[in-house]
Amino acid sequence: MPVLTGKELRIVGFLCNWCSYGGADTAGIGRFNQPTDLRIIKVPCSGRIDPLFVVKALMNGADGVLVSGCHPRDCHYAEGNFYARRRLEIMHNFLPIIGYEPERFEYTWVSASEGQRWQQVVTSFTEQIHKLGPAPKILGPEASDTLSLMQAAL
Amino acid sequence: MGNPRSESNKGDQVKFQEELKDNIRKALPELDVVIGWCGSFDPLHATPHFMRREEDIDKLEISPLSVHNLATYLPGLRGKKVGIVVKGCDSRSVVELLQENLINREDITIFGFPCTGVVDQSKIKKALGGHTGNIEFCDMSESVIVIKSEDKAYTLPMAEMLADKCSSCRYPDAVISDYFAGEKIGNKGEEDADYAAVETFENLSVPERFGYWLKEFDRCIRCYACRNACPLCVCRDHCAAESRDPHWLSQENNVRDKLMFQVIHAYHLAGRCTECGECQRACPVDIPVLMFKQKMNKEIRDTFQYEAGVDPEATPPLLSFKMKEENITEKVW
Amino acid sequence: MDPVKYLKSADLMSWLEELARENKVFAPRYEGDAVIFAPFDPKQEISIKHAATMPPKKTVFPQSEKLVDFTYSKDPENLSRILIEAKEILPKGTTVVFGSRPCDVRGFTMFDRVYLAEKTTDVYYKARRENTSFITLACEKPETTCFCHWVDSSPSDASGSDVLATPIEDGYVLEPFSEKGQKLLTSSLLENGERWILEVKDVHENAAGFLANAPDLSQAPQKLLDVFDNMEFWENAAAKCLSCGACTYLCPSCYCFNITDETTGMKGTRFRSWDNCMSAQFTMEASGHNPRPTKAHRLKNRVGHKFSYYPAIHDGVISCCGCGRCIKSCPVGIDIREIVQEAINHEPAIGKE
Amino acid sequence: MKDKNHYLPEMATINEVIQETHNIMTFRVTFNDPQVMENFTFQPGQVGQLSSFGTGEATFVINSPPTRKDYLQFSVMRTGEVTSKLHSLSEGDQIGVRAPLGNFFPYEDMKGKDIVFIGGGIGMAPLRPLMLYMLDNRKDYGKITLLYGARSPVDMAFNYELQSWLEREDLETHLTIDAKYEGWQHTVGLIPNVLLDIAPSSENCVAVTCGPPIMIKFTLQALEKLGFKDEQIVTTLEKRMKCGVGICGRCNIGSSYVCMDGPVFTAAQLKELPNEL
Repeated sequence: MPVLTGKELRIVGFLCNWCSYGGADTAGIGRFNQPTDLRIIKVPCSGRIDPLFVVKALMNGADGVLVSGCHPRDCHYAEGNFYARRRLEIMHNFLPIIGYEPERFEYTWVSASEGQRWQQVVTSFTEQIHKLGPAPKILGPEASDTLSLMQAAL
Repeated sequence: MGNPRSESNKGDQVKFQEELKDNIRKALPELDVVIGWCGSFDPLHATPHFMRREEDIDKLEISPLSVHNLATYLPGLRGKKVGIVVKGCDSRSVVELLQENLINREDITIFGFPCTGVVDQSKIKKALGGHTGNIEFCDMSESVIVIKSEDKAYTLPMAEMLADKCSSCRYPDAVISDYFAGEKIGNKGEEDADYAAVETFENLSVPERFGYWLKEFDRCIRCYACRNACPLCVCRDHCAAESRDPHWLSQENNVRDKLMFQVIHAYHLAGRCTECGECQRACPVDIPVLMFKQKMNKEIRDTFQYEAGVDPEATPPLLSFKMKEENITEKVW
Repeated sequence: MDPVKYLKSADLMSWLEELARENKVFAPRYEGDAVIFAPFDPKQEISIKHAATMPPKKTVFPQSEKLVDFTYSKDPENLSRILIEAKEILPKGTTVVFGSRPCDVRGFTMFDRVYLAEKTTDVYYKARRENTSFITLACEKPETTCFCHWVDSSPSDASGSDVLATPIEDGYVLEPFSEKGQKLLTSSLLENGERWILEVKDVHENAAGFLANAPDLSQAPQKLLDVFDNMEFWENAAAKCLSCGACTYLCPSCYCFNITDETTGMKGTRFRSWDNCMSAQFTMEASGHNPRPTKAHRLKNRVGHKFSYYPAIHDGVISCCGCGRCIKSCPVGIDIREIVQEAINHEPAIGKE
Repeated sequence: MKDKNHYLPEMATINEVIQETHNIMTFRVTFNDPQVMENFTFQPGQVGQLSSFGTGEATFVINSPPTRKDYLQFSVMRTGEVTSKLHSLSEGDQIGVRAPLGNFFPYEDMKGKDIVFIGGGIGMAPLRPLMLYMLDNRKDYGKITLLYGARSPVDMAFNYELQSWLEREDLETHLTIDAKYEGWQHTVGLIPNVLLDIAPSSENCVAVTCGPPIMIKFTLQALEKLGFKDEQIVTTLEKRMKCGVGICGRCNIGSSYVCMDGPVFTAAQLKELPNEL
């Protein structure tokens, strides 16, 4: 049941197995209302996220990407999220040069017990993406496939 | 902007070149090869020059045409005793390779010289009306390039023909060297790198930026000259671009994968790229691929106050962390 | 053949517009600082003063093309069984290329011997080749890197082309060289050009006059085989090579390709795409064995293929059109002319093979 | 007449899968179109490209004898992307086949001669169709000897027919493994050494061999010692291939294309080619 009115957008979520996936589960068990735009991919650790996943997702049609891991100092593998934080922060700030709003990608920390926080994160991120609208899409193999439509839209 | 250059004249250039040749002559007997530059197919081009015998040294030429970053060859020559002539910027690639243990310091002999900048062939081409196919003559001094092409003579101001990286250069002298020929110009690493072009581009609207790259990458032929010319693309024959598993990119000729590859390249260089500009120079269809790397460096500088290719002992920022990051402000939900 | 035609420079764009009504027309234009063959757009200027950065190879041999589309589906009779349908995707439509250079199009004549071979005709190539016409511009002045005269060609060679256009004052003289070419020369914008024939000859001779004497390459096939096992020779030749694909992808006569499958969900496509013999993956076998493990081996194959192996099985024709793009666009200035000449002049050391 | 599309595979169904060894599987396939199946002919030694759509194609020898009309057999060793995918297939699955490609063993020229087959590991697969063809036309050939070696008994393919080969009186079969193995009742030793022990006469004889490069190298030396001339030695090569019709440009050795002029070469022909295996 979409909390937000209007058309669903595509948001990809990469969640670590130990904290955030549990957090999302907790939110589900607690029957907290959440928007349904998010598609979750479980990964072992936020340190497993190659920041290029974010770009790949956007280029293949996602409108937003959310990464969530254990809180700093709580990483199951001790320091995976510390490395992740540096990498993801850099990618977040890099996005504008390609032509994506940096707000299309956020990373955060949600523990397995924080069902409420998870609901808060998903709802707020989904709202943020809806505010931005659909991400720029690549519509065909040649640039003209996309550019002609972009020009028409402008 | 602009690098206050020593007012040396052409005579000095000849002098340090002779000194450099002497240095190489001294070292060559202990080395398998020394890499420098020599003349190429026309007077406006140079080419990498592999010196194995004493007589090869005579052909060595240092000039604003010595554009190639020869550090690219070093990892492939690992195990051999190699001498390398470096511009200031090239030496930073050597530092990176040392930092990453991709070359052994004791196998490498570094020959430095005071670099006053190298040309950007595209700028010369533009100044000559889009054609440099019939260069008959070319001579250079500190201040001008004199070119004769199709019976017409051109006198071009050197400052305008220099590569962008040279007009804002902060490391004209090799940051690491075993021999240094000529007078050092003086490095100014403490000065801020110049990212004005990146900032200007970032002020464009989202569709403008996105559309710009689609248009530019449309003509990419996926020859990967950008990658192969890059001294820090060290995966060589095992690049993600051609891997089927993981399958990052398809072999279809589509602009998405071309753009994606450039993001991969830039990200794999995060905290490693020294902005030598070889990627862009090597591109046979003149795609401005350097900007992604400059942007990455700008973010690395702003977030971690780090610059690659200066200290062989430094730890690159993405291989380390702090419990509390001073310059990362996490989103509050 | 039909009479020679003349087109006023001022009418060029209108003529191309006319041609674009029934064909897809490609003409060279600036994209960034490079000159690329792009679909003709009357609103954009074309750039034909000099040879383009890239030859129009892609018009007949696209950078990637679909060979087969396939779909997976469940067998309705037996749901545990997956059915696969594979469908060939043949190219359609006619194309006219304007502003190609003699060397660019002559490259296709080297494709033809391979792709149109009697028993192994390549249907995709054939469809495109037959439906693509080339209006080639004779060169007025060769560049430093040009060496078409080394390889039995000239700045006004029409082989492979359908129309040869020679620039003369205020216009172009258009000579048809094929039936396809004749059909292109029916526009009312064109006038009879017979009276310019002498001028045309002058332009051609003048251009040829710029080219110095060509070395004799008749020994190249054997000499290259003679140095085959001399790895020192090849390691020196390839020392500065970066193993990138600029030379092969910009070469009008390089025709090697890769075939790969790309899938999304239940659908996929088998693509053919340009491949690059300078890359280690080109001959890498699944076992890990690579018959051409170093860049020296690979450069040897590239030069050998063009100047020795191809001529050996194709009536002595050298598979290089002398356009010089591999020299001009090589990021490190490798000069194939030097390598071939060094091989020809190489004297085997005594007592050594 | 419409030209044949050489790149369009013919759809086929896997009828039988045989797990030969831990990394070799044999597939028996039939074309879906009965007309195609009926008209299909090939010669021993010719190859085919198997397609797993979505993964790609790889080249394998058709190792059923041409005298078998009801199926085509391919033995696949798992090494790369395509072979791994093929190994995941089972009976009833669909694959694409482009065949026959390449040249074949000169079995006509071999008539009236003694034949020695020397196969190492998966290298037995290309020899199998020729040997079975000769056994089917037994009177045309002289003495037939088979030397088949593998690393160990568990690496030996075609286990199910080895016994019948051993029992045949018109075929002299030698099996060997590289190192001692409990329960192994046949020869132990490297193929080239065993070959020297068997010492087949080179008189009016042709040796046909296939196997890994290192085995081939020493086997050729052993054959030379036994008096075999280059013209009497036939082998079949493997290269990375894509098109299979001499166009795509990667399987060449000088001006010969393994996919068209090969895969079968005599040692004499190989010596004429540039040294680039």
